[in-house]
Order: sequence, then C-alpha cells, then structure tokens
Amino acid sequence: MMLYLSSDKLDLFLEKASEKLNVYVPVDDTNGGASYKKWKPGTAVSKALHTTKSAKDFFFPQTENLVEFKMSGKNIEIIDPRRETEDYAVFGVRACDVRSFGILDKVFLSDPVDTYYKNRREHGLILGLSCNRPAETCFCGTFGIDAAEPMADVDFTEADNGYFIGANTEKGTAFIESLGDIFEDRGAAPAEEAKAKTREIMKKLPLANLTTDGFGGDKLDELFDAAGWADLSEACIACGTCTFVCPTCQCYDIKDYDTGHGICRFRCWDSCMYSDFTKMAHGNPRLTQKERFRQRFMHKLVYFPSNNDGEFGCVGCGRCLASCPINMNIVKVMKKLAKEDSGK
Amino acid sequence: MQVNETFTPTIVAFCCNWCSYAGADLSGTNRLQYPANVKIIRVPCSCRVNPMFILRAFQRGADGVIICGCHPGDCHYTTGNYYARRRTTLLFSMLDYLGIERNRTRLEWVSAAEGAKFAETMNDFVAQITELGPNRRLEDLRCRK
Amino acid sequence: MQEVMKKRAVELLSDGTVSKVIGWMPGEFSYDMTPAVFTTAGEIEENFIYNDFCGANVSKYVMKEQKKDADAKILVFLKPCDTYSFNQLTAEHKISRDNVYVIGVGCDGMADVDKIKAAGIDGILGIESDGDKFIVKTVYGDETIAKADAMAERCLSCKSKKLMVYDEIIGEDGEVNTDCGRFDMVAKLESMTADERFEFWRGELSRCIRCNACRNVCPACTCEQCVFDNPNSGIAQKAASDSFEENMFHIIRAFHVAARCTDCGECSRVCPERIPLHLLNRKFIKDINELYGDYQAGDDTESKNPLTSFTFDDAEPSVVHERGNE
Amino acid sequence: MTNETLIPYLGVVTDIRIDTPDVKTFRVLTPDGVKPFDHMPGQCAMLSIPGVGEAMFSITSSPTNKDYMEFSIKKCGCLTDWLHMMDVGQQITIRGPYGKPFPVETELKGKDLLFIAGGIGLAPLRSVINYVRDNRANYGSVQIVYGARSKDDLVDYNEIINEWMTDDGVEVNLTIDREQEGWDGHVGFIPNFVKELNPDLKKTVLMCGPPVMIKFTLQGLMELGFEKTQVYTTMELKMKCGVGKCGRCNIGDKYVCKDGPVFRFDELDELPDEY
Repeated sequence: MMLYLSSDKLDLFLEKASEKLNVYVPVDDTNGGASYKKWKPGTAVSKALHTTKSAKDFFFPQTENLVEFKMSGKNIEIIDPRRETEDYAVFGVRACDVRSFGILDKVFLSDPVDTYYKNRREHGLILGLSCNRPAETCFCGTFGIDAAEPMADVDFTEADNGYFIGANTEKGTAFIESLGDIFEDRGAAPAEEAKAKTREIMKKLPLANLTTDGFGGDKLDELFDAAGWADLSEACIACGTCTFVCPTCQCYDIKDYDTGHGICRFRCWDSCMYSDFTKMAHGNPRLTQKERFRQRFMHKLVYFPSNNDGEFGCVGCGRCLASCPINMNIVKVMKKLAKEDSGK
Repeated sequence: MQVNETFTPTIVAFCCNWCSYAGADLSGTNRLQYPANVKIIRVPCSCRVNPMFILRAFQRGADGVIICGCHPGDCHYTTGNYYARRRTTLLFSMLDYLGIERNRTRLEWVSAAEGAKFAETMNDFVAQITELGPNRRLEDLRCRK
Repeated sequence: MQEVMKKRAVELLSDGTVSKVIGWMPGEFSYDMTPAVFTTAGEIEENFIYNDFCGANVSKYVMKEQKKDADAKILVFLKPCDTYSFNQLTAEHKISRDNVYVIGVGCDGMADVDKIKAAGIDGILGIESDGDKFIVKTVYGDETIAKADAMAERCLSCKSKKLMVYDEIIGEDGEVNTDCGRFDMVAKLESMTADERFEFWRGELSRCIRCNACRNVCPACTCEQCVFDNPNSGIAQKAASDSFEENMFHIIRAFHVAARCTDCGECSRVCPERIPLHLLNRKFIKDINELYGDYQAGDDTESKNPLTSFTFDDAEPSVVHERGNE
Repeated sequence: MTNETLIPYLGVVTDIRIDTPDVKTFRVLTPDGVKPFDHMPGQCAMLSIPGVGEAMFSITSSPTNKDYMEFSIKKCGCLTDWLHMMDVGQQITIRGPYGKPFPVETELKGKDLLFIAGGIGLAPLRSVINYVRDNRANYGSVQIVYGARSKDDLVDYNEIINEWMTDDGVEVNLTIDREQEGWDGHVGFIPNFVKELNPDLKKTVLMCGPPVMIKFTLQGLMELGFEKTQVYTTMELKMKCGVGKCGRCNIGDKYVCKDGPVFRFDELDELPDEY
C-alpha cells in the first residue's frame, strides 16, 4: 500500500504544506522556460521536465552576502549578516537534481563545513517527482540514476490521475504525517507500472548507451593530454551558461562591494570558462579557452571522481545540452574522448 | 509612487568645465540660491559623460541626474556637445523604455555667463525630482541606508 | 544545399584558394549543430553539415581565426543576416576582407528547436525536412510540424534576405523587407505606460543569470577586454545580485553596440533564460531611424555610424519627454 | 572569534618594516594584542582590506614565535599596493591557517637541509629556517642559498647577517644577479650558483622562488644527482576561499590551498602541467 493524492487535491496539499513552511514549486515563465517560485493560492505548477536553472539555488544561491564590514578610520567592524533561515520545501525536484545535492554536499559539507550551505540544506525539505516523459537530452542513467526513483525526502510518482507518495527519510515521513489525512491508501501497482514505463522510455532515448567507461580518477594523464580538447573547445564562446544552469557546478567567487556606508563581501557563482577565473597579478595558468574548457570537463569526469570515491560530477540532467549557445556539451566531449581513447 | 513631504532628493549634476561649471561659479558669486543637495561633478566636456556615470550615480543614491554642457556650437572642443546630444538622447530614451521615470534625467545647455539660468535650472530640477519622489526603479538595494 | 556547399568547400580547399573553412559539424541530435573550422577535404566529406538548424551567426569566428593567423585564407558560409555582421566587422577593421572568401547562402528562415519543443514535441530522435514540414521522430511517436511554426522567432520578422557581401552565392539571393514588422513589439512597449514597461522589463530581466552568453556571442561585442570584466572599471561584477545590476548590464551592453548592432538576433537566441534582449537593441535602432534618419548597420562598409556623427539641428534629449506615454 | 571559514578575524598591524624597495614585512596581532592563531611552517593565511580585496600570503614568522605573526609582502597588485600604503595601527582582516605545512615534524626530522630561495621566495622558507634554528637538535646541518636581483632586494638582510650567519651549523650563501657597488659576495643566478656549490646529495631541499628559477634550479639539482623525492617547494595560484571549495586553485585533482601549497616534486610530477 502507498499513500495516494489525486491530482485535483494537489492544490490542497500545497496549501496545507504552505501553512507549515514555505513551499517552492516550478512555475512556467513567460517565454517557455520554468523556474521555482514560492507557491501561493492560484499558482499553477509547471509540467516542464526541468526548470531552466537547477535547484541548487536553494542551498547555494547565485549571490549571497557572506560578511559585512563597517570601516571607520583605521578600524574595521565585522558583522555577520545572516538571519535565521526559515524552513522550506521544494516540490517537483527530478531524480537528477536530487542526486546533485549529494554531489554538492560532498563539496560543501566536507571539512571545513560551509555553514552558509549547511544552514540552508538543513532547513530544506526536498519533494521529488519521478519523471514520466524524459527528453532526448536526458542521460541520468549513465551515472546510475533512476529517473523513476528520485530518492528525495519524499518522492511523488504520477500515476492513476494522481500522485503516489513515499517518504525516504525521517524528515520526509514526519512531514507527510504532519499533513493529516489528505492522502488515501492505495495499492502501489499503478505507481510501479508508471515507473517501469519510465525506465522503458529511458532505454529508448538516444543517449541511453552513453557510458562512463574511460573516465574516472585514474585516467588523469591520458585525458588531460588528449588531442580532442583543441577541436572540442574551438567553437566555445566562453560564456558561463553551462556552468550556471548546471546542478553540480559549484565554483564561486568572493568579491567586495562598497555600498557607500560599508563593505559587503559576497560570493557569487563563477565559471571556469571565464578568462579571469584563474588570473592573478603575475599571470594566468589557463591562458586559452582550451585549458578553461578542459578544466570544466576534467573536473566533472576525472578530478571529482578522484577525490570522491569514483562518483562523477555530472548527473545527466541535460540542461547544458539544451542551453549551450553553440551546442557543445559534456556528451559530445565524452563521446569524442572515448572514441579517441579506443582509437589508440 | 509615494511623495514624502520631507523628502530631499539627491541630485547629481555633471557640469562641463568650460561653461556650466563656470556658470555655477557665477551664480555663486552673484549670490543666487540653488539647493545644497545638488552635487556637482566637473567633467571636461558634456561628451565625457559616459552612460555608465549616469547609471552609477543612480546606483549610489542619486534621485535625479542632470548634465549641463555648452550651447550647441560653443563647445570648447568644437563638436563634443553634438555627440553628447545624440548619446544622451538615446540613453534617456532607453531609460524611459525600461520604465524609469523620464523626468529623472535632463540635459541643459548652460553657458559660463548664465549664472541665473544655472540656479533657475537647478531649482526647477530639484522641484521636479522632489515631486517624483525617491528613485526606486534604478536604485541598488545594497546601497540603501 | 549541403552537398553543393561541401563540393565548393572541397574545391576551394584543394585549389589552394583557402586553407580553412568555417562551417558546421553535426551534433548528437538532428538539431544541435556546432560551428566548426575545417582544414582538410576529408574532414569536410565526413563532418560538414548544413540544414535548417544551423542558425548560429559565424561571422565572429572569422575574426577569431584571423586573430590566430592573420594571413590565413578563410572560406566562410554566410546567411543574409550574417553578411550584415560581416560587413560591420569589416567596417570596424576587425576582419580583413581580403583574406576571406565569402559564399553567401540563401536563406528562407532558420528553424528553432525550442519552438518545436514548445509545440509539445519532445523526446526527439530525428528531424527530417519534407517540403514545408518537418517530420519529427520521437520516442513518443512521430509528429509533424509546419516549418512556419518551427521558424525561429527572429526569422519571423526578418529584415532582409539579401546577401550584402559575397564572392559567390549558393541558393537564391533575396530582398530587403522594409515591411517586416520588426519594430512592432518595440512600438507596443512604447505605447504602454511607464509602470507597465517597468513591470515588463523587471519580469524579463530579473531572470538574467549573468552568464554573459549574449555578450560573448554578439558579433558587435569585440572589445579586447569588456568593461564588465575589467576590475578597474568599478563595475566588474559577476553577480546577478540586485535589480540594478541586471538593468545596468543590459542597458550598457545594448548601448555599447548601439548603431553597430545589425539586429542579427543572436543575443536572444542564446539566452538560456529566453529574455527578449533584441528588444533593447531594436529600441536603439528604432530611435536612431526616427531621430537621425534610416540607418542599417552592416549595409556597407563605408557609411558613417550615427553615433560618431551629428547634424547641427539634431533633436534635443527633451524629445524623449515629449512623446509617447509616460 | 568564530569558527566560520569565510568570516575573518580582526587583526592589527603593529609594525611595518621596510625590507627592500618593494617588500615590506608586516607584524600582525589581534586587537587584544596576541598572536591571531597557531600555525606550522609553510602554512598561509588570507589577509584582506575590505573593499580592496583578499589574498593568500605565506606566514613568514616561525611558529616558535609565540608573540606575533609576520608577513613579508611584495608590492605587485591591487591589494598589496594598498597594504604597502597603510600605516601602523591599521586594522585588517585575517583568516587561516590554510594548507599543509612543510613536513618539519616528520620527513624533515634529522635531515640535513638545503634551503634555496629567490627574491620574495624567502618568505615561506624563513618560517621553516627559524623553526629549524629554534629546534636545532632535531635537524642536521642547514645550508641556505639565497639570491635576489640586487643587494637591496635581499629580504631580511639584517636578520641574515646578524643572526643566521652567526649561528653554528648554518651556512649562508648569498648571491645577486648583477655586479653592484658595495657587494663583494657572489654574483650570478641561483641555478648556476647551486651547481657551483655542489651540495651534498644527502641533503633535503626546500625551494621557493619565481617559476623560472624553480625550473632551472630543479634541472640543476637533477644533474647533480638529487632525486625529486628530496625536493620540496611551495606553490601559489589564485585563491578565493582557502578551503578547497571555490574551485580555482586546482592543479589536476589537487587544490593548492588545501592539498598544498607545499608539494614534493615527485607529487607535482603526477599532476598535469597547468601552473
């Protein structure tokens, strides 16, 4: 038996949940994309497979103030600008994005812990939604992700004109229980059927056979020196689109901003594709776009697994495939390098 | 837009060194009054005013920005103000297009001999901005006190 | 078309007219072509592709290649809108025309896969062109969509199908379309109240993630170092931190290309958040046309840019205050 | 004090010593007048002037100095320009210590040590040299090869002359790049000087200086018969966070701020050549 919520009760569920915490749902933008917005009565939940930006914003916002300084003469006052974070829930997170949180955790929750991230992470509740209509750009299976089982705090599976609901964590169970009797009990068969159907579709997608063979922490030397990087990076226009829509890209910059009445030190997303990413007073170790381009993919396919027990830094969400201005992406990189490798 | 009775706007005036800056001087020596909340920034020519200067003035808390240059034909560098005229027109038009109140920006030609016109222009502009209220559409929230 | 292009590219490479060919190579799906530089006939035979989805403006790659090797002879295939950018780059001395062999490619409008997806077609396995339709094979079954419905937004208000610069033409040259309605949306915005315009632009610009794609792809953005990347400019910011930053970035970006923008529409095409950035550029074009006389950047390589010229009786900036809606 | 990594502590500059025309040494204490934190030789700290910038500097003073912390800083960019302009009493912010130190308590113990420094490259090594001098019994002989562009560019010249050179069991070899009036010591570049000195192959080498010096000195050492496992150096790349998260100071899979800045050359050999 599983908990079941019929589609027409989704608003009721969101309303009940909103009484307890802030609930964010994907909402269609004016121009065809989707983004997370705070749910209010009347907000329509988007049917889109993906939001344009990933859900990493919730824990690692694009810009956040780290610390403020008041300057007077030779003296400095240091102020911690943080306020108490409110509890919140994010609805409609797909399996790939759920996995990406685990990857971000490995960076931000490893010693020394990033308290800004941790604070947000702890206050957040993830309500996953299994995919039922994956797109051709999806390749989460390559990284061992099951699109049908997001494994979030609570998973929602669309079937039988409604949602089948299962909690995976204590936090999720407590949340579901706290909502009272808006759910009904039903046999899990339709949910299992829907999941099986999704898995079938995943197998038929064009990228279903993409593998990570030939990549990993032990491949550093041969991949770093691979001949393919020059051709692959040829057309790159050095924008940060891929890094900013990526759910696992976590590089950031720290900058100071003079507000006229103090200094606010903030961090913001940064991209290894930018020429000033590694630029120092005495020079730049990554002089051309080839090196910068290589860094991004080496990080995901080699450096990250090397430091994290073989786990890759990509979840196969396909956002970079959809948004790159010149259609260069991790799939093309993997295929070209693998081909080159086998050609040796 | 809420109009606050006690609101004193901050005005940034970019003044050309060769005319309106001297015009401001003249209005001072003639004891003509203009509000103290007009902050004058001296520039070598009205043409030196980069659109970014105007935006950054708003960012740092200006409620209105006025550019003062030599009358067309009188530019110290012969043609600077003609270029300035085209550029400023396009920028003002863009700000208007983005929904920024169109009266927050102005360009006036004030010569070195027009001390009275300078004071009059400033008084008028300050009154206009006071009526508009504080700049909220082009402000940087981080800079708000 | 693709076969003719391939044939000419191979011929020009083999007879030594050119040493590099700028074109497109295929992607993973049938719609994600990547601009590429070919140096051998073999590469062209194997990888050169041209179809309805080759929308990227490759004129800026000519500049990039010439930077690497100023003397290299380059063959480039340009669509009508690309030829305007090419002309403009030549006028600004960013491209040396002498070392480039331009093949103009006739164009009836490019397709945009986002439009196909917006029509509810997803899980795309393959797209075939069939007359005025696309047959789209998907994991969820076959679909058809009229080419007109799949056409990129910018092509719907195409200003000109005329090739402005070429050494030879493949396909058919078209005509300038003065009645393309490309300013309709700008005019519509102008007729709104200031509050409505503000709301509209906040809604659009607040999605900006400062990825810089619009800037980097723009054929008019050719500065060695952008003012937004210069730590000494005081405005170098990577943050999309506040409504002001977004406004400022986009105003300045559009202003810096004002009167040089050829209205190729790349900025809107590449925006991952689908912000209609071309509406900012078109506003400048419309204003310039109305105030200083019709001017089309990239028409030729000789005429004077309206922002580096003037007349004695230009309109005063107060003209802004006098027209349209407040 | 907080245990937040990205929120710095307050520091006060209590003394500024002019070492060379472009190097000054800053003494830093907390506002309460104590040393900001303990560290090991080779570790770094993030110094910042809010509004100007924040950057990583190696801690020049020895951990055995319990009273204060020192940083020798060369003027070469935005932040360092500012630091050079400031007066005693200026507050700055400081966080750290970051990175792995030289293995003074493990691999280097009991070894004969050869220090090779060029220019401001003495800064991180001075911390080790003084640590070794203060724990003299734990280490074998100490040889220091130090070179700079001119006599005026030798950092800590007085300390070298008055303290290091008078120590028993410490051999100091100085060199400058070009002949100079008032200089009767060695003239020539460090790589050649090291070869001329022909140091004992049993020594362990600690090296820091400009990249080109490191490259050629390493070559020279290899020619003399040294192994890469005998040579340590300390690296620098652009850093923002200092804790291996901001993602820019990596060489391959190693982050200089966290896994470095001290590397043994055989470790560097395994990393891609991107520094």
